[in-house]
Amino acid sequence: MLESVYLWQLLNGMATTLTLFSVAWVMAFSLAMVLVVVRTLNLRICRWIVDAFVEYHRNVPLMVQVLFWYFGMPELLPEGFRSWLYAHNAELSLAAIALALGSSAYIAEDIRSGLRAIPGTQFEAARALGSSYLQTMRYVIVPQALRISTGPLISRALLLFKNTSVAMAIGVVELTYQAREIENETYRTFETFGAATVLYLCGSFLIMLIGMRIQARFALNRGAGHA
Amino acid sequence: MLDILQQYWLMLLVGQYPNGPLGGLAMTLILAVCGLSLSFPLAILLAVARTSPYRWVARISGYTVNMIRGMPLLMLIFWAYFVLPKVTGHSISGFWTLVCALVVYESAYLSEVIRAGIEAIPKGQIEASRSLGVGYWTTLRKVILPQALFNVLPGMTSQFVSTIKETSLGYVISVNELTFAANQINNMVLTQPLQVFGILAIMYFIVCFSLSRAVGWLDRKIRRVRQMSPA
Amino acid sequence: DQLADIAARGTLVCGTLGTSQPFSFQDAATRTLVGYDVDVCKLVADKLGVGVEYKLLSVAARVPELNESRVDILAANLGHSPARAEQIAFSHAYYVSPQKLLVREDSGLETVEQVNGRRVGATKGSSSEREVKRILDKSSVIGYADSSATYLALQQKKIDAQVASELVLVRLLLQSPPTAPVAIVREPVFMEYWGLGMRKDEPAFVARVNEILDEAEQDGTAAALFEKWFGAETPYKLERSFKIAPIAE
Amino acid sequence: MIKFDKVNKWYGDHHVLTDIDLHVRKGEVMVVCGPSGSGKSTMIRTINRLEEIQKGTILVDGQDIHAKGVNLNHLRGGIGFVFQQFNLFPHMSVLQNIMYSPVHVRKQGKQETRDLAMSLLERVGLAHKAEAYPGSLSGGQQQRVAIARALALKPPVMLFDEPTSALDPEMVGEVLQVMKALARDGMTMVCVTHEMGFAREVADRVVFMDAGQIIEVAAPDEFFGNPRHPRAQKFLADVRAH
Amino acid sequence: MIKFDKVNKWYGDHHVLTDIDLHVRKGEVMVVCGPSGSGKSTMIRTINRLEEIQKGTILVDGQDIHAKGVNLNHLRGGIGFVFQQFNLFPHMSVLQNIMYSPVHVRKQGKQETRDLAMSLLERVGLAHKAEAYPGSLSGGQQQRVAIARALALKPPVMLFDEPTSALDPEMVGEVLQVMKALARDGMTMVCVTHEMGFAREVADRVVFMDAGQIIEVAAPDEFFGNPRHPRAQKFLADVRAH
Ligand SMILES: Nc1ncnc2c1ncn2[C@@H]1O[C@H](COP(=O)(O)OP(=O)(O)OP(=O)(O)O)[C@@H](O)[C@H]1O
Ligand SMILES: Nc1ncnc2c1ncn2[C@@H]1O[C@H](COP(=O)(O)OP(=O)(O)OP(=O)(O)O)[C@@H](O)[C@H]1O
Ligand SMILES: [Mg+2]
Ligand SMILES: [Mg+2]
Repeated sequence: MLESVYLWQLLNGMATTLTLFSVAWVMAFSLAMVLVVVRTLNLRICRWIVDAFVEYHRNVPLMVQVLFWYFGMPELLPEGFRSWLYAHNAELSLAAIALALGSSAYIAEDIRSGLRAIPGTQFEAARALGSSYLQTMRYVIVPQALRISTGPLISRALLLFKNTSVAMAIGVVELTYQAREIENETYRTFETFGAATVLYLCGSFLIMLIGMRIQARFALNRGAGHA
Repeated sequence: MLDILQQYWLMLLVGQYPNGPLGGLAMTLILAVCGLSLSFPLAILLAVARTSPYRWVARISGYTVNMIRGMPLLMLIFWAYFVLPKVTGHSISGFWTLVCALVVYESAYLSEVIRAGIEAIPKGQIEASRSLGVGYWTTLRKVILPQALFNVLPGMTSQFVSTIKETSLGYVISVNELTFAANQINNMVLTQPLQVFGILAIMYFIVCFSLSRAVGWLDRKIRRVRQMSPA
Repeated sequence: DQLADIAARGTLVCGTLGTSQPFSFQDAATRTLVGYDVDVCKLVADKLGVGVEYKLLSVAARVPELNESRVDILAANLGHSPARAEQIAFSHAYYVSPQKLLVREDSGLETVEQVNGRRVGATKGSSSEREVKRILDKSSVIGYADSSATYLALQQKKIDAQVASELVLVRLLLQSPPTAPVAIVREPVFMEYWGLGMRKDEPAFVARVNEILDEAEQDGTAAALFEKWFGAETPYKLERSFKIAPIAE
Repeated sequence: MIKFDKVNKWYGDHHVLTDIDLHVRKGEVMVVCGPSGSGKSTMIRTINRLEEIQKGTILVDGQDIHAKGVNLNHLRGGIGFVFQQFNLFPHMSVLQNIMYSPVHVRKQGKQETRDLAMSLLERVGLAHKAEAYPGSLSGGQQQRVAIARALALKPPVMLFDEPTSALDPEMVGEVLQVMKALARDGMTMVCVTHEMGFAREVADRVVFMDAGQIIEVAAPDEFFGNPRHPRAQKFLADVRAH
Repeated sequence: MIKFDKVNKWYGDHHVLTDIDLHVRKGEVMVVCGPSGSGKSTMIRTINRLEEIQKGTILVDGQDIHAKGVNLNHLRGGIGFVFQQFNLFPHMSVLQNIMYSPVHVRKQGKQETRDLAMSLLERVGLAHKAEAYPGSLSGGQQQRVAIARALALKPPVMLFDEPTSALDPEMVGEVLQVMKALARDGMTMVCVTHEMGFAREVADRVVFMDAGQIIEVAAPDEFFGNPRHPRAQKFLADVRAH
């Protein structure tokens, strides 16, 4: 198989992939929450903006989004901040932002369908007890929506993990990048891509496992017979 | 941007055709249609297997699906590229390699969507059909699948949209589709990647967005006919 | 034996990239495959007395395609390195590519040594990326998807220098807008020797190809091909500074 | 017509049917009642093998329904079943719902089936709704369609599992009326229901179940007027209390 | 305590409440009945503004609930509401369900609230289910928890919208019992229900609604024994028919 130098290089790439994934996931999730809340405000303009955001991210390939963030966006920044950014691993942070935005659109949609699966009467029940709109959202609606959408959210996390590979287009040295690099250096294509595939599978299975744990822990028993 | 479009629009639409192989947007659409129409029946089969009353059928198909879901499409394409000729003994074009990889990948994802739909059908529906003396397969065909597939139409649409977007990975194995064409143009123009990729983004957006809208319209129409509440 | 197979088949299957101007690319007007690599393949096929069939390959697929026997020969930007030579056999160098640095004119960078320590961009997975990491040991090297992305990064000051073959840099220089002038550092970072790629277990075929290349060098065909794609009539206006010869280890 | 002989069923450790012995005669209307969880649904569902049993035998029309070589679909085709939740197929029109089993089980021609379906709809008073979809019908109407659907294969036996308890009070009447008409026409029926009025009016016998056992079988007048078993007395008191 | 004055409500063109005038006195138990769609739910829901009205005024405890500056959450905290579908929060245990409003609305301390919640559970006979989740309870038990939850803010008024009609017949009893105990303790109550027994036993007055109007208000004996309005006569006949 591969010499240890190369294996080490691949593991390095894996570490970057995981970093990128976790940073992007946290950002995506928080942003998705904001999107969901803004969307429920029921103001025409808010709904319009969120919908446009979601449609853009769902209908344009991720690669193009990443390129846009790396080459398009920083031009709008002030000069000083821009050079600071370039000196501090701009590739990684901009890739994380692009990935996070792309995923947040999907996560927001997942949570929104979770919300729609909650009977409207839950909302009424909480309001009838005198709790405010925000309290109702925070303690009653959102926790249930999250529990209902765990399944889709796990799939989403998995996709995000795999999609981190597009970051290589702007020079983030993650797993696929490293694999290509090694392949190019040695022309030992099968070993290199074999090892990379195994690493990806390990990461994916880890995410699935954690997801299953969470799902088992928070499963929502909505009771037999009562919708 | 406009000058690029003016000069290269034919290449974006059909690639080198008719002087060379078909490519560009036309190829992307052909790929997507092939990928979808082949993965759809496979996905249904997988979903039915996963909800099958036979434990081992359900388990094996479950492992298969999770295995595929755990792998980046890029890797899958790569392996298909080299494994397929070994298995079939024939050399296989990049086009069919990509179609095979897409079909495998998409049917795993699509089967998850469909499975969720099947599992959400109230048990009473199945019991009602069975108690009328109708067998398992007819029940599946006439009662479960029509409802399940209809209910997950939105989920399937977004899966279709991602298939269209994922054909763009074909450029790794030099399948002459839209992104490949854009890359070629980018190599010729050389100094305006943003404009080239901007055009690319717009083209994908138009195709994908119209597809989602068309399905949404169909969904509402069927609901109206069946006098069901809007989703 | 491969020579016999090719003769029997009547065609030489030549793997080439199709995305690399002026080696192998689609002609915008006719939208057909043309270029230096394409012509070299044609030359080899003609000398073998067979037809030629081109197969477009991606960068990652070229070596496996060769080793899986799905192409006979690669003319696909294969720079020679010892590690690579363990996987495939290289022919004599049919092209030698000086790798140079492109900088912004206002940056004041004039020598390779001055660039060492600055951020350098390269095309990801290219041989220049690998070598420049070794030579400019104080620089951080960032790989981008292709040379136009790297160029854009240079213009946007994400990097201070772009390393690539002289040829690519000349094209970039020519297409640069006058508002953002760039310059090529005269001194090359290193020289890259390109060979045709063949399977290691076909020494007879390798020998025959080398023979053909040497012949072409002697009768001037090789020089004519260079002139056609890189010479004074072309935008690049390069001087042929090499002769086809075995690559030194 | 239907004969239970020492029928037992367990869910895991939970013994839900204990030594059920019962004989429903041809043309008889039998009402089953009892507290929630007593096994009424389970029992009625064993008759067409929607639930499997672990011990005992059930004969329908003289045939052991668990015998080897029994064609399950054929058996079920001969037994109409009506659910509490209607379970109409929402993607089919009312007519298609009713034509479903004749077309797919009996492979009958479309035209002939359509005529049959229309006559059944007539019978439940919904001929004008033939082209409607279930989504647009009231609960009572849906249940009447469900009855028509169950009648489409002309089964000699009909089973009802709480057919009116998912209905608004005023829709109960229209469904019971259809059921009464069926009973009057001589249909063999087993009904799980708490509708006392219905039981009194048309039932030949009332079966009272508790904790998986049949505790009392009696004529309705006798059962309602003078229940023998203390559990039955308490149950009747409970149901009447409000 | 609660006073409706010429209250009108429309859904679009549909006039669902027409000139409602009603006065519920402190400590009074009022039962509301009427055919489906007559506006009973709508009326009772206007009392804590789960539904808005377009005309008229509603006073609760002398205060106009539509006056400017009314704190809606405060108003609702003072009115207990029990739904037909229980609407317990499925992701919280029984205890957490009951503690929800004291903790989040009144910001009471956890320990003190827990004691209160336990005493309420005791009162509805479910102290042993404190740690259970709603999904594992029977309908009757869920509804009793829902009542305890509504009582947690010690509201002077309780509203019930068909609290027993989603329940199996024998679970109805246990819920009515809790409600009767409440009534006996002097709680002001408005109940939409078809449970005649309950109405006769504890109601001070019965309100009969039809098509968005109050048609008859009478003492229960009078209403059930001798309804004046023909619609009420027909309705009672329908309900009793089965
Ligand atoms: N799928 C199942 N798995 C485990 N136990 C079950 C299952 N179905 C029913 N039971 C149990 O079997 C017993 C009998 O249930 P059954 O539904 O027959 O009662 P029932 O008399 O119809 O009640 P109800 O009046 O509520 O419909 C109950 O204790 C129930 O909890
Ligand atoms: N959100 C709504 N939009 C439009 N119309 C409504 C809405 N909610 C109720 N209605 C209509 O208002 C009328 C009164 O409804 P309401 O629910 O108050 O009746 P109800 O007497 O409680 O009936 P039930 O006994 O079925 O609960 C009905 O005709 C109903 O169709
Ligand atoms: Mg039952
Ligand atoms: Mg109501």
